[in-house]
Amino acid sequence: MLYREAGQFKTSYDTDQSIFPIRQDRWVIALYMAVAIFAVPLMINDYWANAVLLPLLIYAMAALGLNILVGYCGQISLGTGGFMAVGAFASFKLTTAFPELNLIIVLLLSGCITAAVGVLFGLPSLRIKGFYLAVATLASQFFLVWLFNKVEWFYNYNATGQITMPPRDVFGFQITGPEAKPAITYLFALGFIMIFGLIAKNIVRGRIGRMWMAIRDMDIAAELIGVRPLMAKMSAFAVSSFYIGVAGGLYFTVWLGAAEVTEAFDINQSFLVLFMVIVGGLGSILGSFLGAAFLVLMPILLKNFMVDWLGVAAVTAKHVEITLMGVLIIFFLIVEPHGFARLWQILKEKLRLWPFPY
Amino acid sequence: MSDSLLYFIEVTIGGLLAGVMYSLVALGFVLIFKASGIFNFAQGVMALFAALTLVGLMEKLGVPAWVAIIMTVGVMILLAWLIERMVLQHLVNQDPIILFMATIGLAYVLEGIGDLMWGSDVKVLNVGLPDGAVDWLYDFNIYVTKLELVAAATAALLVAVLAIFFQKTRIGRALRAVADDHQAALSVGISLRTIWVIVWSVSGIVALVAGIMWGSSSGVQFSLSLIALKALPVLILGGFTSIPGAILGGLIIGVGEKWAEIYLGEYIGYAIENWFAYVLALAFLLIRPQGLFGEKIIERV
Amino acid sequence: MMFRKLSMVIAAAVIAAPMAAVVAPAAELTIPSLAYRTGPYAPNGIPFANGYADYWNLLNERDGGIEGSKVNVVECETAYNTKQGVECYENTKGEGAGALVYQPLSTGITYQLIPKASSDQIPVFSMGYGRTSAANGKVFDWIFNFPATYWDGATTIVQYIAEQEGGMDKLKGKKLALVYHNSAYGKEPIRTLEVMAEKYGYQLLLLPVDHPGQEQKATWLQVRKEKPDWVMMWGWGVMNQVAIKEAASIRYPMDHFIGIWWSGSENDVLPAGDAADGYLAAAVHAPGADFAVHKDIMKYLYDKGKGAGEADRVGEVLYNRGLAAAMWTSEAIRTAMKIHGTNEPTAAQVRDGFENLKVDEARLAELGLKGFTYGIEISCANHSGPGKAAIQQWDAKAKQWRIISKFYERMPEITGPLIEEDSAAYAKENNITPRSCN
Amino acid sequence: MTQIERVIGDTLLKVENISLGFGGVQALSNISFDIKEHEIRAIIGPNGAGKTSMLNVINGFYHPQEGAITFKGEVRRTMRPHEAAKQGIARTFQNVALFKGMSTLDNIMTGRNLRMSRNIFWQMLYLGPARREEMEHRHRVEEIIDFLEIQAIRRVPVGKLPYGLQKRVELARALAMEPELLLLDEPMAGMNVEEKEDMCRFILDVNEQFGTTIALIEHDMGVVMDISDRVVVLDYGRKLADGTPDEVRGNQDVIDAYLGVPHDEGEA
Repeated sequence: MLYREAGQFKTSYDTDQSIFPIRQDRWVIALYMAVAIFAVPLMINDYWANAVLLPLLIYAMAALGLNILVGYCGQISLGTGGFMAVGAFASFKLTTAFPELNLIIVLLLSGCITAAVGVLFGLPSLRIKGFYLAVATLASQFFLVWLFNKVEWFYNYNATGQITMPPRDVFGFQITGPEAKPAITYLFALGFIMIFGLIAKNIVRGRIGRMWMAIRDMDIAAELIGVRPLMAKMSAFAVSSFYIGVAGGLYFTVWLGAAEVTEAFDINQSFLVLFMVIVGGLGSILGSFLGAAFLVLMPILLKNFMVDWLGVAAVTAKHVEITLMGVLIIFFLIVEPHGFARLWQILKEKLRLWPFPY
Repeated sequence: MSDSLLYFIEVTIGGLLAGVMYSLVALGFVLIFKASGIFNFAQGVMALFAALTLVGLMEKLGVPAWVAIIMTVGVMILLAWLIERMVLQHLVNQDPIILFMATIGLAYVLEGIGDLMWGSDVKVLNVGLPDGAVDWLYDFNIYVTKLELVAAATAALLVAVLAIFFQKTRIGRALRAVADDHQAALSVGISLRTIWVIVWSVSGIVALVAGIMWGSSSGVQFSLSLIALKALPVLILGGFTSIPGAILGGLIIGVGEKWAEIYLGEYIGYAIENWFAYVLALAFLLIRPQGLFGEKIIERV
Repeated sequence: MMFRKLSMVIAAAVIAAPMAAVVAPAAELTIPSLAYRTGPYAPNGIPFANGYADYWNLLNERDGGIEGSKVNVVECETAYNTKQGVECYENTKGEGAGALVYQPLSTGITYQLIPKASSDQIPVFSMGYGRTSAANGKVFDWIFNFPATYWDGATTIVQYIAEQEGGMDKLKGKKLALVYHNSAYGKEPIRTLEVMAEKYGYQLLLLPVDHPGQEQKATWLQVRKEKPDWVMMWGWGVMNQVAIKEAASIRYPMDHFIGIWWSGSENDVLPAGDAADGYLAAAVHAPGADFAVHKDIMKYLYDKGKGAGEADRVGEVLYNRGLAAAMWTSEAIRTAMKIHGTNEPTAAQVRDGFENLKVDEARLAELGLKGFTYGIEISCANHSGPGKAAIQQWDAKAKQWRIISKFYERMPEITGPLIEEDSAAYAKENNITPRSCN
Repeated sequence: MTQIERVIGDTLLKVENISLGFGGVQALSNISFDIKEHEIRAIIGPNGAGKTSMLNVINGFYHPQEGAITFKGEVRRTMRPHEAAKQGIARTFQNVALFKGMSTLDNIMTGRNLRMSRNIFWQMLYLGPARREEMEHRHRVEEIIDFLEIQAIRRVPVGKLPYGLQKRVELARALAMEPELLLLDEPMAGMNVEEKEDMCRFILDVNEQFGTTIALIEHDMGVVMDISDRVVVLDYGRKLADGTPDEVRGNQDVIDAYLGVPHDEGEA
């Protein structure tokens, strides 16, 4: 009986439209946040930061961005890797050109630059639909990677095209470079993802979010009631790319610290983020997080389990891991095609009725 | 004939033949998409899997190539059946993107199993296909490899066979019916599931052919699965649902990217063919959103 | 149910991570091996990893470890992927008494580890790959890339070419093409080759090939058009095999086609069959399994079924490369033990071992590797050793590589300034003050 | 809601000599008629007569080859659908075109889209103007929800609703735009008698209370004759007749068109 909204009356549309209308939800979320902010930094170490939590947060950010485009606006994109590269190289150029510039500003600017690029590459979506668009977006993926690999200006004319993030600190805390403390980098990334997660939620529950979903569900009808496809699609591309750009920036500056465009932003990156969005749940903010969690944690988990517990040889473990990932993806698609987010909802519905089935 | 012209011809032929190799992969995509509306991302891995199995059988059992090929065909058919059983039948009437996702999962599984079974060493595939430049052409100072000609011939044969299969046989007609609409197919009295098994088998066999061609030229190893990326621009250029589109698209992409690499490369830098293929296809789509031979989309309310 | 799954995942991960740091018995030397036996570059990764593992195991089986300390080789699969490389590094660095040295075996991962390992004070031994300017020990205290760098490789190849042409002065007006993997790795030699082009007046033609490089039609049509006198290759993975095949079928003279040491293994030439006969590649060590140490490996490992790979592949080029890496690393550890008088050196002490490493022909002979490679001596300032390399040739009939030239000396006048420049830039970017070595 | 005294005003929309063809097929040939303010104007005709095409032309989804359309004194031949919407033309569809993934409430809120203006930066924060705007529009939407008696299904994804209700939600979405001209494409198709009665009531109420001008396509002659002020009859893309229900009922061509063989009345 614990999980009920019974007796929680909405006295205004305002409260009715709040993000978590049900009190228990608010408590749970608050609890999670408290743990994430206060507990985790105390127990975190290099392994947890660099191998688990930073990837998790940063991919969640990217998935969030892609979900806005694919899940809310219905435009499939396989250009994520390329757009992350834009964010990464933008932040590299900015921070090396203006060493004094605050890293937060650098990342936000990188996001804006990526948004502009995203809009540019999003233009075809006005004419091309579905998988045709999906494949077409690969053009941006391949072109951008080629560009950053080709034009030496992007990597400051160094010998090989590898970019390395110089140490930077924000408000006296070192964020990037090898000396940065795991707890600090983690909190930095966490701050970004929490703020932008909230912002995303606000956008999708308002007018613009409805515009996107209208285009997604039935573009013709949407246009007939006054939604301009141009505006809707381009804004979706812009916002989505902004998120992906910031994610790309964090990916390079805070997590990897050094990157080579042909390898760190290759096409697998685009697919990986798309998996996260679909497995997590299209058109769901929560889903973006769950999807990222699944695809980041699961392989590490399987690996550690097989190698350290079962003592399987690293290589066999890898092969099995690949196979199992495939099996799990298919399994979850069969169990619930609408992703983890929907499973979570169903669970809540059940909880609401528990212990009485009716 | 002036050298530059001769060279131009050489580049063009080279492009056409490279295009044929892409078409071989694209065909598999088209077959499945046409019959079931599934964008089968696993096509590339299927080619790898088929080639791996073929090599494995030849090495482990020491059987002659043609026997191994027949056995591999059997394996691919079995695979198709399993896929229908374990994946597709649970996902009927789901959004295309969900099925797309499922095929990606499938790609993982096949890759993992392939590695587990046969290991990830590079394997030399030799089913007795000729190799090296064609001599009499080479004397004209035109460079074409025998393997490419074989591939072209095979592709032509494949398309002919498929055409006959689709036009003449009862199953083939049924498949076309499904392509148009599923209800119709059911009314013809063939279960959708049988049809899916068939179409996946067929594209599995196409994947085997592609695997043999690519495998003979570069050895059989993981990278083989990445040829799928070469086929995607062909796919959107030719239209997801058109077999002639896949062939013609392949030729256009092949020639286009080779011309770009050699004549444009000098000015904007080399290694552009990868993205150029996509840009070419994209530019084309902007003019014809449904691809070369794709069905026209008529919007109604 | 979703929630339970997720929490399970997290919970398990919580347990798994500490588990990763398996507690090892004392007097054990932890040597992580960042191998890749999967993914697009597996064919190259496997033999190297086998050679690396076999040599360590041999030390354990035959000598009971190094000076009595058993070696614990922790293999971690990176699939040649930087992100997994980072995971492997973080996962293994705390292993046992702490990882002693890393062999990243990937340019990308090396660049990752340069700052990380430096701050964790763990030496990185990127043997003949990674960041060339790490040769400057003043800036890169913790990074070692002996016996030779890519830039030495480039000078070696050009020297060989000059020799065939009849002297450095004969290079003038010649046309040299570089077919390279379009990535940081492939770009490495370009500057060196450009500087030399300036100096010796040959013409340089750059032909990038994108990953993975299965389809190089355009590249080789270029070669047909430009008709370069020599073709050099910085390739990796399937790219090598396809390039050699293509070169063969356009009937480019194989003995004018020279790869770097990562483009000269059995995997690369076998698919091309007889056509590959005569293909050349740079080498820092001899191929083949007829050294004393290989006999021991057979005796102590493969005959007992403890070999890492298949017996018939022992002695392949990349296998021997892994073996060489392990050999030099073990010698560095030995040196560290001598210097600090302990049989459980720390990573920092192993670094000292590297900086005072001296393996001359005599020592090689003792190790059962007489004539396997040349003697090296590492110092605080010079982390890249003597930088010598030879040229080896493929004999398709006998299916084996043969070294056909002397070991060419490096050309400091060419590479020195470049190394200074690049390492200085790195030092400036990451505000490192170069230490003084004396 | 303010009660508007319902008096037929002067011409709101005028279509003149509209011709529309797809390839060989001539969907509309030389059609002219007008719609006056506050009236309920029915467009009838057998299937394939070009009724829906007519609506599509009016709200800019199809672009006629010839002819002119005058709306609120403005003459034009073609415009983009969203421009038509901006000018105050709303529309429902023959086979429901709702946003299946969204809840009833969101569907109707989408109808307010044109009247909402707060930019994305306010929305990111979801406070200040954006929030206030959201609230006041929510109020209007709730009024419409009450008006159409669909309070119960506010939060239900419309995909899950029965057909009749979907039609009602679609009407709600159109009303949310507060249009001057409301185009209804077979609002009662596939409904049972009670649902039809409800829908008729709603249409009349809309027309009276909001003073909205309505043009509707309907097959059910009874309904048409009851509620519409004037009727225009199309057949094979031509105009057969135009006038009050009684005039039309008496028109010989119309009788032929309906009783004449190829098509028969009532089929939806």
